[in-house]
Amino acid sequence: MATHSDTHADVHGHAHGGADHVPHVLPLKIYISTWIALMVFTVITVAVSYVDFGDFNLWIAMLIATCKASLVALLFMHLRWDERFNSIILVSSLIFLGIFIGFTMSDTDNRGRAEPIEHDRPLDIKDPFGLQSPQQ
Amino acid sequence: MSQTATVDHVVAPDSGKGAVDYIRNGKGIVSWLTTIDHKRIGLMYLGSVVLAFLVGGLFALAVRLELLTPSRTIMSAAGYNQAYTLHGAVMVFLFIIPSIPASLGNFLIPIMVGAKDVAFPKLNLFSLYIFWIGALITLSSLVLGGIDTGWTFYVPYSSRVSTTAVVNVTLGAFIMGFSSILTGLNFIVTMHKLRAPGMSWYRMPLLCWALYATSLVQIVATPVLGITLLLLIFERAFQIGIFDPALGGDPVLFQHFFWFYSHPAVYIMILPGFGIISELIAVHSRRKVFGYKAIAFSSVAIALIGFLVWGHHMFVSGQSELAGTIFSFLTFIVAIPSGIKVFNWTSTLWGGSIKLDTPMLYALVFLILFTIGGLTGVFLGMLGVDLHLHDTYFVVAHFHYVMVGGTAVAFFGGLFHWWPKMTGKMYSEKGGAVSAILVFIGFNMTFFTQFFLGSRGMPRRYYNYLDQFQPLHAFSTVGSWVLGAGFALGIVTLLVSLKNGKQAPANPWGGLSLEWQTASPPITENFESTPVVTHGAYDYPLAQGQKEHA
Amino acid sequence: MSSSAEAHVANGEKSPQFHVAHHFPTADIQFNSGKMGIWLFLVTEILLFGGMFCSFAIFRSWYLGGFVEAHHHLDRVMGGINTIVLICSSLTMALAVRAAQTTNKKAVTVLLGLTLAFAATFLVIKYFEYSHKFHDGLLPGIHFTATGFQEPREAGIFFAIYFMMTGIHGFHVLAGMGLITWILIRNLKGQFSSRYYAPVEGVGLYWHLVDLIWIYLFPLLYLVG
Amino acid sequence: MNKPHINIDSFWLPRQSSTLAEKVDFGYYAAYWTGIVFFLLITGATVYLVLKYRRRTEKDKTSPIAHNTALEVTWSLIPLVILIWLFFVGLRSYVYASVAPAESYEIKVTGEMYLWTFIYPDGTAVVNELAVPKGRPVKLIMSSKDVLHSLYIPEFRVKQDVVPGLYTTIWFNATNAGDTALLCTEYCGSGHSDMLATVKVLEESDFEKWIEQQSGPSDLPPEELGKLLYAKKSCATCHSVDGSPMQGPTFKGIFGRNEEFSDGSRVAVDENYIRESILNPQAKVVKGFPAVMPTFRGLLKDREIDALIAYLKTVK
Repeated sequence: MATHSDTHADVHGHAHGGADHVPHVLPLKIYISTWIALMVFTVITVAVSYVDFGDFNLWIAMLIATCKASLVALLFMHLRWDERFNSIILVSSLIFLGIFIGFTMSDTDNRGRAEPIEHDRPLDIKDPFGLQSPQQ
Repeated sequence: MSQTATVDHVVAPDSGKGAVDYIRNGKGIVSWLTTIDHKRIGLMYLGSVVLAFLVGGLFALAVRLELLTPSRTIMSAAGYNQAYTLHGAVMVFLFIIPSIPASLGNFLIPIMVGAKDVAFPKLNLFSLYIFWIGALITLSSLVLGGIDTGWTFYVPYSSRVSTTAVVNVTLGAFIMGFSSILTGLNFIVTMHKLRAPGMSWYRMPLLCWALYATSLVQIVATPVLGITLLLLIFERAFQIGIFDPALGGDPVLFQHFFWFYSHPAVYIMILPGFGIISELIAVHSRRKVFGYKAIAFSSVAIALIGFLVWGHHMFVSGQSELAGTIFSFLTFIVAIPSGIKVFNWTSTLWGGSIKLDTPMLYALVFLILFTIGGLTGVFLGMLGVDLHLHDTYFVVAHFHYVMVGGTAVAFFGGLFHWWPKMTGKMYSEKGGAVSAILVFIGFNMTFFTQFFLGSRGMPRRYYNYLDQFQPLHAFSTVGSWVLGAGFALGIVTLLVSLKNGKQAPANPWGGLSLEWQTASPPITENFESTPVVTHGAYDYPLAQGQKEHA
Repeated sequence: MSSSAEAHVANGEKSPQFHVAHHFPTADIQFNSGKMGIWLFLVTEILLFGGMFCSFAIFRSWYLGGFVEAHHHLDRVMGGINTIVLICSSLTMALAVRAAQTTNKKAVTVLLGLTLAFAATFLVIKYFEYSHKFHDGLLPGIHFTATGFQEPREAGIFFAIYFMMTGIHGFHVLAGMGLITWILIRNLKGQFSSRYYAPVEGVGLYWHLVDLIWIYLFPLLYLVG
Repeated sequence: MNKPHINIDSFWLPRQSSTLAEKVDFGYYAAYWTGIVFFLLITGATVYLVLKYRRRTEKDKTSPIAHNTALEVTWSLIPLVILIWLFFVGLRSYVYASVAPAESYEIKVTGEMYLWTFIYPDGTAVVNELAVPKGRPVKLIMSSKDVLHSLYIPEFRVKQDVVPGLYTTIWFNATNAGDTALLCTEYCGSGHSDMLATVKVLEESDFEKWIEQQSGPSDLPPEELGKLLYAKKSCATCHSVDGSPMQGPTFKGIFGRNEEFSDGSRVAVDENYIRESILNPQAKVVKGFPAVMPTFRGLLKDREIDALIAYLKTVK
């Protein structure tokens, strides 16, 4: 962080008049091949969904989706050539998302470890212990 | 860091002679409502949050008055539930969260880093308008049936049972969330991109670090509040079932969603307070901050670890034992960086030249109250002990020690510290000092009592309480009047200064950071020309030797 | 030290369409600031949707049977077509940014127009899917009236999440269309060039994110359930 | 309504009336003394330094010492060790509180706005009164019928939310005979703070007797039994007999009264209406009152309903 910011401060300090923004233009080829790759992945993910891998279905689909997402982010969104900080921003948002889902599931998937009944869910919240149903 | 070694002093541009200050630059209400000057926007935020503080404070006094006797004192149970809910919602969403970042932060950050404005000035004004709109929608509930869910909006009470204007308040909070996000975004980009030449990260005042960390939290956590409130609104309007147990949903899941935001939000509230205290202690002791990097990084660490501990609000919610254990452990870890800060502040006093100006008095009040708030948090982080203390007055006392004794006191301390800069007026030191002392006494009377109540088993949000608790409740209520008087006196002191105050010098406290190197009040673009920074914000002994800044 | 002020004045006079705002020292810093701002905004979008991904993960783990049963009632052909439509719109958007970078005003107009058309196609298809679901009573929570389900309560939750996720996503598509229209108009006024195209780039980033989210929504909801 | 009482016998905490209490209190005092030491250290140092280093002249030289790694590491590590120790102290009592002994006596509990129902293994249902045997582990299996509640017995140091759509449990082993308070600690509406119950810790033999008596002594005349049930089944939480309106309409002069309902219809209160209101309270809600009364289907025997009707006829 220190190195990065210091160079930045320097650049900032010695900026010369007119320091213009020069765009970083990518060759057309990159866009087209990215697009083709995305289409191919879409076909693959649909095709794969007809095969049953059991518990792995979800993970395979997510893996393909992540490949597609990386292509979009790196190439269409230019992250590959951008300031590194922008990539850090994106990656950290995914980390926080992972924390959110992971920690929440550490609760929801582990209820009832100490007292098994805490894992169950009453069907009718108005009558959780089935007292009133026989009379109705 | 090589730069910290090359010490010089700030190339101070002359204090804005010739240019007109930001307050007089543009007349009439329209010039204020259309301004993109961060200082004017900060000032408008300041007015708004102080107003919200008064509204929330009146609700607090009403709640305390009701609790003078075990059953009805001045209002019905329904009225009481609305009063404390509105107290909470107004204080949290309209006061504490925007208080320091949006008012003082907006005013100070660009000046402190030597910029002319925040990175996105129009966005800044836009977020003020969003805040006003959200606040109005929230407050519209006052005439449209109130709200009685508690500020936590727990389902299924909020989604199914309550007949009050839940949607207004949640929609208002949802909208204000955007304001909070945009402010945070603006600050981060400002600090990354608009620091003046020579202003390296480690030369920034610690308030900037604190607000940087705060902004991170605002950006990451607030959207989750957004989706939570949106789902709640849909749940209430259409019964979609995600949180509704009758339809197979899970009310505990709502709590995860809510606290994923609202626990980090606690750090949105307290981190800026930390930043202010770092400034006040350093400047009023004219002492190089002890452990600059430790304080700076602990802010960031708190912000990050703060995302890992939300489940400690849910130890008895029906959450799994495993989750409870993980969350409890991480809660203890997050205590460390807060502790580091307190030790560093205390050490900064060592070898300083301490003057007990009003801001410094507030800083000392903060130090004591926050220490109590932090240490009592340890009780609540302990799994077994929380079984007894959860949802009792112990919790109420603990978070008031942090939120009021911490944030609100820091806010007032900061207000007194930068008031001369913001308005160009000096206030009565006597008024300020008396208000700090009254706040200290009143606060402890009100809230220390509540540790007794909570330990002894008094649950929170109780209208009718067990008769045995009355003496303590009555004492607490009396304390609330002293506390109210303290804050009121503080506000009056400041307002009176607008009329009678002496003209403030550019640098009344002998501060070294950039805001003290420009005029009081500053000109519209803050500095006559872009400042070049050659030393850190607190390099006191060396600057003292050169003596230009007094 | 005063160079920034000169830059400001100089640039301000050079071209009325190319403005470095008063508080930015250079055009480059202004551009990168804007971009960083957009990326930070995208973080908030990711976490906004994150809440719904989280509830999807949890309810799927509880109600796997009901979720698998319910997801068979989504039309994966329509979903697949929509995926392709959005990928194409992402391409045209990316190319529009490139055209702006090379000061090709006409190409920008055409490509933005195409992007708009794809976006509209997406929403039309979505409309047909929605009306089908409404007709069959495949609706959230209490409104779930479809028959023949083994786990109607769980399917109700599935459709609650389905409608919330795709609904909010659809709203983002709609907002994106508004933004694209806005830059399209500015482009027609000739406001963009290789020196100043930040708004096109910003809207482009937003649009790619909308595509990114759909890239996850499609397999989660339509394919694995 | 008589409010229950919490016995306080130390300066800070209620009396220890369960085997869990002393474990929780150990943690409490561990945090307490740690807190006291650190508080004195910090405020002591602050006050001392403020007095010692107060400003004497405007030209005071101040210390340039900016950090001290050894010191900073020390004041990070020592608290860390103490905090981790405290974590384990808290964890120990939590684990003890989380798993009930296998031989526990099980009582089912439902919470609803605004009353507690305790259902004993033999089917006896008691409202707002929890009798438990002393010296025997008791496990409560809890669920809510409407919104979140939380069951809290301060003297036992137990607390657990009672959640609709979930089962939660707590257990305790009571050590002191006598009465103590059970409170709702999760906000549940305007009657939240009235959602109280009395815990009666009874010697084993008294407990057996208490269970037998729950249906009321069979030799009581119906009016007397009804009066008893009015108090025991917690009708009194919401319905007064002195004419003052509470959550529900008063019982004073109820029999034969012409009530207007929220849909505008009217009826004169008779046996059928009272029976319906007990079993299906939402069918006809008296105008001006919230539709919050829970059903007592399954919780009152026919004889008990007859007794209540007989009693209500006498309330004039």
